[in-house]
Amino acid sequence: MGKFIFKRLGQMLFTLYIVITATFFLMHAIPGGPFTREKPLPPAVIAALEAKFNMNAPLHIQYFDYMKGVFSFDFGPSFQKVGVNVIDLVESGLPVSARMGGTAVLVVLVIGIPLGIISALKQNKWEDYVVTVIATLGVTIPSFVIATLIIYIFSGKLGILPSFGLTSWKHYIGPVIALSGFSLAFVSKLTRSSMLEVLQQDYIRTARAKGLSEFVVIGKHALKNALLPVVTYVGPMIAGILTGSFVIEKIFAIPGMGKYFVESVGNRDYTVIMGVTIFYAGFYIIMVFLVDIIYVLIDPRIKLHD
Amino acid sequence: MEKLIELKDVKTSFFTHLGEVQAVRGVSYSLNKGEALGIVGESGSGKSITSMSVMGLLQYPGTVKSGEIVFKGEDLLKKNKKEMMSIRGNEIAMIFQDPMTSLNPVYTVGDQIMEAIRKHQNLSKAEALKKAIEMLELVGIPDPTKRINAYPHEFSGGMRQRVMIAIALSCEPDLLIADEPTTALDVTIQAQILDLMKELKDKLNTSIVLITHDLGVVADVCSRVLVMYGGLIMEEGKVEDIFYNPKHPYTVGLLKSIPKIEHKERLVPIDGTPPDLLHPPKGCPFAARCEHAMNICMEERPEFFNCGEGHKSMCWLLHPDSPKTELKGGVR
Amino acid sequence: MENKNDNTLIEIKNLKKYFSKNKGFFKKKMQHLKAVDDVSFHIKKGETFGLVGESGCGKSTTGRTIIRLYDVTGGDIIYDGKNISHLNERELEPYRRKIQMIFQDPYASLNTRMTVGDIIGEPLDIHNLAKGEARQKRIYELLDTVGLSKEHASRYPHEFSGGQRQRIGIARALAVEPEFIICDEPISALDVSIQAQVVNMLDDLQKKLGLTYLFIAHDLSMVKHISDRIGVLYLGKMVEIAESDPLYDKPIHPYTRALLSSIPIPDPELNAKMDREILKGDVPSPLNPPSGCRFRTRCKYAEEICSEKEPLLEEIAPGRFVACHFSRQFYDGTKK
Amino acid sequence: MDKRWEKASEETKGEKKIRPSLTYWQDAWRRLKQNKLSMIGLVVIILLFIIAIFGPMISRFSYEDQDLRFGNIAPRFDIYEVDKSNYIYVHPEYKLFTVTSDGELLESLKPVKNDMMNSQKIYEVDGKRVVLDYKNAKLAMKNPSIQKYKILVDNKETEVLKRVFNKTYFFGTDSHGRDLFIRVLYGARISLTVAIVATLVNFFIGIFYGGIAGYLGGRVDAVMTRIMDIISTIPLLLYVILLMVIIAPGLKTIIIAMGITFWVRMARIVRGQTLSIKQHEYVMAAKTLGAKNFRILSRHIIPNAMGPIIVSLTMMIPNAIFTESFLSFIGLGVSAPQASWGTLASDALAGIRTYPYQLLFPAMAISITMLAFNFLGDGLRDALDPRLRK
Amino acid sequence: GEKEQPKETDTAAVEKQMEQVMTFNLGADPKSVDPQLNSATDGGIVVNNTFEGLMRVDANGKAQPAGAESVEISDDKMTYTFHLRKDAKWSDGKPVTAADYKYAWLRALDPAVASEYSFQLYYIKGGQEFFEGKGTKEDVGLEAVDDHTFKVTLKAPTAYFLNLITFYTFMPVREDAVVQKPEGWAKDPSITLSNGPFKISEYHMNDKVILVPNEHYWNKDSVKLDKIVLTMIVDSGTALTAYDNNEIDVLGSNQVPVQEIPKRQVEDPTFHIVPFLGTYYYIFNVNKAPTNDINVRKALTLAIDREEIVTEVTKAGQQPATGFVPTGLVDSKGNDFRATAGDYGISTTADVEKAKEYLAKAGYPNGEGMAPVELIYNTNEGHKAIAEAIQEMWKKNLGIEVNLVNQEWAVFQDTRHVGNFEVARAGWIGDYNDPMTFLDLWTSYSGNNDAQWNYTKGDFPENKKFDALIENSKVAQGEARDKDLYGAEKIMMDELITMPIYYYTGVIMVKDKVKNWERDILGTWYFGNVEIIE
Ligand SMILES: Nc1ncnc2c1ncn2[C@@H]1O[C@H](COP(=O)(O)OP(=O)(O)OP(=O)(O)O)[C@@H](O)[C@H]1O
Ligand SMILES: Nc1ncnc2c1ncn2[C@@H]1O[C@H](COP(=O)(O)OP(=O)(O)OP(=O)(O)O)[C@@H](O)[C@H]1O
Ligand SMILES: [Mg+2]
Ligand SMILES: [Mg+2]
Repeated sequence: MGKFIFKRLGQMLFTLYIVITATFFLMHAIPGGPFTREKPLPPAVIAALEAKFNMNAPLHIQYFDYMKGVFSFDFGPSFQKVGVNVIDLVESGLPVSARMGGTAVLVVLVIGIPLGIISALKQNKWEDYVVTVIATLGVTIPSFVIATLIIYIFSGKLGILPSFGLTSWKHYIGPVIALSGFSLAFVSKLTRSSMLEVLQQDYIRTARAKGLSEFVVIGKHALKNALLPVVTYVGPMIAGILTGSFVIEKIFAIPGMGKYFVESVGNRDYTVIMGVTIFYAGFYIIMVFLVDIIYVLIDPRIKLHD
Repeated sequence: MEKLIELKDVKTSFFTHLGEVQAVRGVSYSLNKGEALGIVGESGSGKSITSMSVMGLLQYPGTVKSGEIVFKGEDLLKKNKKEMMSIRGNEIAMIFQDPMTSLNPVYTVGDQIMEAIRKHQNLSKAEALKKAIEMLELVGIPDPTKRINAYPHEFSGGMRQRVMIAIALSCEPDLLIADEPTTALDVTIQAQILDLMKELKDKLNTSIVLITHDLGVVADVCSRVLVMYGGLIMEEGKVEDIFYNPKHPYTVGLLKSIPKIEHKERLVPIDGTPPDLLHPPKGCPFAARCEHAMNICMEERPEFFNCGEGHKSMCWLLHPDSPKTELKGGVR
Repeated sequence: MENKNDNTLIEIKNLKKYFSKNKGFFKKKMQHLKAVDDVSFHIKKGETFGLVGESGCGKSTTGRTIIRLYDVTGGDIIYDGKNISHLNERELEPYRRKIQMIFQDPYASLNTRMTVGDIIGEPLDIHNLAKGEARQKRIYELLDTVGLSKEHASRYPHEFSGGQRQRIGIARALAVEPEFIICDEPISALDVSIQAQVVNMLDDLQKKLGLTYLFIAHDLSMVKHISDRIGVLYLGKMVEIAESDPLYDKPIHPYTRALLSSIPIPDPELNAKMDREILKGDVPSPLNPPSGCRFRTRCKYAEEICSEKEPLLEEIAPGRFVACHFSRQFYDGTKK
Repeated sequence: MDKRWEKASEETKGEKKIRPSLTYWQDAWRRLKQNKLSMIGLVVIILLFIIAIFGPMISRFSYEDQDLRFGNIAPRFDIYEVDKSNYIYVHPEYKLFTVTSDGELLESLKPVKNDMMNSQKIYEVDGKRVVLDYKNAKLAMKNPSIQKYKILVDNKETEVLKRVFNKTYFFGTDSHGRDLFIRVLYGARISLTVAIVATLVNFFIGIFYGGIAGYLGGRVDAVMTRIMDIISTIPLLLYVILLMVIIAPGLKTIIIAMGITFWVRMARIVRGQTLSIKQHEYVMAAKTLGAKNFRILSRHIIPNAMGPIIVSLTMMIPNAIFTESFLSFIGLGVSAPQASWGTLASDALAGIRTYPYQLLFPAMAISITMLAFNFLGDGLRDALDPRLRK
Repeated sequence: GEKEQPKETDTAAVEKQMEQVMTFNLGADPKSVDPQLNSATDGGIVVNNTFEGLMRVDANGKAQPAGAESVEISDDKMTYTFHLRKDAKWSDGKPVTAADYKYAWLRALDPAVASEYSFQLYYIKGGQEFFEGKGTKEDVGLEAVDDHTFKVTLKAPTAYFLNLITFYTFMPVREDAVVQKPEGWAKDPSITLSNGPFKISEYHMNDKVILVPNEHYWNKDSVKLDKIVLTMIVDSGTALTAYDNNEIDVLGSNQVPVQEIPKRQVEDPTFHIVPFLGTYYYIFNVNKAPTNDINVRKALTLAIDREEIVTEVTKAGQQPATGFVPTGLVDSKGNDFRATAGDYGISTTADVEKAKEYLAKAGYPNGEGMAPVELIYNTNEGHKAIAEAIQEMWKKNLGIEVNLVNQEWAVFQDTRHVGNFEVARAGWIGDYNDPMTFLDLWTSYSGNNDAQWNYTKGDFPENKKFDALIENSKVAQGEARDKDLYGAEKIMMDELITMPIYYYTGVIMVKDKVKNWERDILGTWYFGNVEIIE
């Protein structure tokens, strides 16, 4: 295992390196640059800006300089937000996104998995159909619509929820619902399907024969076996949700870091594109790694290395 | 002697799309406390399904169509899920036939044994662990302190089977249903296990239903034997009756098929194939393979004929009207 | 070592299969479970080699290693003159048809999402043996051979009893008409009459097609019945190899003796009178086997030398190999 | 002697005929047919396809026909009676339309006078003076019990006559006065195409990529999963923009964009399942039979991973539909005025307060499709599992 | 401020009522609130209230002395001498000096600082040279004569110079604050120093900015507010809900969903449509078929119904545009520029007959033989709506097929800039109150001349004339200058390099309790006089 982890760490760093490099050149390959403005800047201004941000060097030099920075955890200043470093953006946005996202992840797991279990146990009964309908709504109504509707109905019409920001527990309700809808649906359906599979197995019969309560049979014997696809899905999902969602943060006016993923590309804010990509990729890769580790913990038969 | 369990004309079917598979077509037997009953019979004759019906663990689309299963004076079929839960494991334990798939692959064997122990014996974790190790040792697993942390797939077939046995025994049930518990065991370990079961029977007055194909095992452990065929009981009697004085052509055929260790001649199987329980024959299920079959055997299911104390057989040959036929058979 | 002659089909030389167990999650310390430890034997064409031994002693592992489901830790598997112990999946292809296995655990080895017809038909498809009508016919034929009815072809494994499942496994192995079948307790779940049927069938096939079997079983009377030669395995080591009659008549290795004396006899009275030699003592673990002779911890004849030196498999009489320091004495009858 | 006691002849022992045996797939189809809900789902899906293909042909409007003055008209509205032959409808934007008494729209009226001072718009309908008096609108803002406006016909206040369905535009119109009904029908073409493409991409790339990675394991797995990591962490927007620059926008481009990324989640799930399933004995058994990797994957592993696969397939459909609208929005997809359900829904969002029906119809179309797919998916999962319970 | 009135005896409730707090939605988080580095309206609103330049635009759009008490203009209109207000102080109490102005203006011209609006200071002698590295700092025509006298020498007489310097780029900053954190000082409440009516007390990125009165502001007595909360809600639906929920008092600009506008206009008394100096138009690529044909351009221009677009599509009370320079600007005589310049024969509704005529003249009678026209716009709901409407109008009125292509913003900019299009959407918001801010887009050397109307690169003699007029207008005065500007617009409108569609408006919502707010037509707000009256 130790050797495996060591090897994986190496792979992860290499993956990250590829992602950084690919993103760097892709980003420069697309039209527009950080100084593209609705009112184009005079060439002299652009030249001055390029000089200021060290963008007048040949691309490969910029690339090496950037890589040097990355190694010393210096991701440079934002082109767009004057005087703000990429690190600052992450530092200020991440905790907010993570708090909101963490709650959403919890909701996904704490509600999604039991819903899936219930609908598996009550297969083709009304409970199952209710869950299917909920899940269908969860995936068919995209988060931006849910978010807008929540604000319109609960803040606007009923006035029971605040409409923007993230300062009290009430503020969390809307964003968390909107953020968790899709994943919750996905998780509950995944749980249902693999639960159905597992419930047929002989070892469930054995567990019942031992006289274990239904709760233990389901919660211990069936669930662990059924969890594999859920874990697969949830790992990357966590990376996605915790780093914030552009749409949700925009609609609920939450100062998280999700917005940078879209905004930075729109603004061609090179350093921020790179920064958030590295951050997200790192997080994602770690989650994927954890998923593999959890595979082994869940199912001892799985071997990831020869 | 106290009756522990009595099955009265239990019929179990699987309602598949092809039709009704009548796996058990009317089985009755009773068992006293501290008694060991052997069930032998044709593969696919409904031995396991009968036991599963007792446990209330039939899988969809199987249901007990009719009959009664009276356990300690109460009909198990009338009990709800919760009541059955408290009986299973606690009062009736079962060793399943398929040890690989019957163990949860994602928990260690120790965990699965301890779970049963803790459920039924109210022990602390440490005590349960000790007990579990003891149990493993008892069933002859080498190095139990280490192997307790192994997962089922790391065990050999026989070892898994012994884990299943350990789980069932650790419940200290009143009734133990053992479905081919020693098929994957070598004779030395088998002997050890059989001793263990006998001990249980003698010391704790546990009743045992032992399903097996190994007639030697039956001879060793049981006092009474049922012979099943085609979802029905063909013959029932004390071991001696069945082994020495079989009254049913199927039993005779069965005993004939046993290989003799002394000499190596061609084995004598029963010709033909067993009936398809999807369309079970009207008459005697064995008739199609029976060398003595008569027309009535095809038409009408025979009744039980008594042929000695506690020895009965379901064969028209025993009918007073039937032509006298000498059944040559028995292990001697 | 064992001598062999030219019609040897398969030769196992010093076969080793260790399972490495991780201790702890991160620690690198590996522990080896020596499931099969230096086992050698050969099987001649058209012969049945019985393999018996205590549960967990490595019989299935030997079988599975021979068919290359496991990577070989050490030693050679020479099949028809070719060492197949390190071939890769592609190179193994031709052998996949020649060597077949009947799995010990019938249910687990059947894909629950295939009908029995498809399960049995799969090898036919893989090796392009039959198509369409012919395939169907062959499937029915195979079902019939193992005592199942045609109706069963469209059912699924979970709808069968234990014995029926085992028969499905047998039918599947037979489908490709292999040369060599590793039978891992192929008949344990069958009732005696069907056992007899199956064994007769195996016999017939052998006679007709010259099949070779490695027959692993616990039912010693059945093993004796079917096998030409028998190997006795104990804790990953071969302790005795002999032709079947001599072995049963005069077992030499103390373990073999214990084994044979434990056979339950299907006769209640005889059985009650039987004087069984139940092995005493701790069952040793393959994780750290005892030094010297592995059986010594449970052997009533054990002496000092047994713990010091590992006995080698020696030919004490033609075709008779025993791994015991006192084998000759036992053979001579100087030691009882 | 009684014949009954005579020995039976061999014929009477004879066997019965056998039914032809079903293969797994035939059997699955049989089981699926038994599941009512999934058959309903299937029928709905087929209907949707038929509607998508033929629906737009029979409508009197085309998806692009616009009449700006007829924008934002609801599918159901109140009408007022001017006289026995003239009826009017008051648009929420304080505009008047003449309608027939059963809800057919006739004309958009131009006020003869727009008297801002008195908060009145004065119209002439068939010689009658119709006044839209919205003095109270500002009060109604604070106090919803007050009526926002009054209709005066020849200075007499008139009450709402009745509520009718829009006979001209069944689903109402969008902001450009286009028939929403036909746009939803037309949108089905694009959205369903995308849904099918997504499913196929997931099915063929996702399942096999994941299956191969998981099954072969070791180094192959490491490389293949790292590629997935890379694909899913490089910002989507970047390569979408690059795509936009190098190829012309359109449905084809969307398909390419989805082909690049859309299968990764499926591949991961299949890989995870494969890692577990490949350890099962029946896979080993297949190996000893000489089954090649492809066969083991397609016959043994994938059927046993079908549960999560079907869930992912169905759940990814709406995702695909909205991805299409997002890609169209940023310029990669079909161009306006062509519409898909996704773009219809996102376009409607801005007007959600006043014209919720504009969101309702496309959203319902997606939801119905999804429910149908979901029920079909659940049924399929059950049908593919021979151990099905009830 | 009112805070100073001590009435300790009263309860907190009363105090709360007295508290003058205004919540204003800014929209996105400003890129910068540093006068020289800012280049956007949202940042401008913050700067405009935290800093004060020499002049400030009053409610009528006229530049009035603010930081300066008076200004002397030399006869050649080349030298401006500003006399600074003696009581003007920074938020730390130190006086605002001419040196601070000089430092700030030079900072804007310093290439190392790379201010995006540096070109606004090219009017100053030596400014452009310094910025482009051809001159030195010392040669720039700025002089701090003494602490309170600031002398500026221009390159050429610039009629709108006083208007120009109301712009935030010209506001003073303090060197000792800037050097501590050259880029981020302005957003850091512990460092920032300002001289306007308010100062930043808290700055939460992407969340909110809190302004409190600058107690050293010279005119602090007129400042009534105790606190301004500037929120950063981007989504218009959310902003509107928050406004309806009384979580926000002012929606700064265009934060009401379009579909809501007609209703609000009638029903909501706090809804306002205000002027906004900008034009929405389509650019024709004059260098590419078919729009290189003036007749095609004319046909397209005449075939659209601008009235219908503003009433049925944009809905926010915009005015149909018939010229390029929007309404709201005056010439030297105070005449409305737009009204005076006329409509160049473009009617606000479609003139289908004439349009068809022109199209026929171009060789495409009834649109026959004309390949589909490609119309590009950048990704945005509003642009899409307009494009769809125009697409239909061209189709219906002229029989021309139009392909709509939307592009991601930066890609779009690029495409338009290199001229890889036929018709492209565009909009221009004025930077200062003079027609020049619109007209100088179309010179041959302008970076904005996306129509590719360039005599140096093609056969566009009119463009050369246009250049000359613009150049001349930079030195001319009074009526002569007016003539140049009118002439310039006429050339470009006759050439129809663009197709004006409408003039922008601002949609704002201000709660009744907020009194005395000021907003200029450039979209900048001033809160110095705002008072909350419940
Ligand atoms: N789920 C099912 N659906 C349909 N038929 C079934 C099902 N389970 C079992 N059967 C049928 O029921 C009959 C009885 O099966 P059972 O398992 O009781 O046999 P058994 O006597 O235990 O045989 P064995 O000795 O081989 O284990 C068999 O013919 C089998 O085919
Ligand atoms: N995958 C595995 N991982 C670790 N240990 C294993 C594994 N498979 C088998 N073993 C161990 O190897 C030893 C030999 O197992 P094997 O299955 O060969 O025994 P066997 O002789 O077939 O026994 P049985 O008769 O009970 O089937 C056992 O101790 C078992 O626990
Ligand atoms: Mg059974
Ligand atoms: Mg084994």
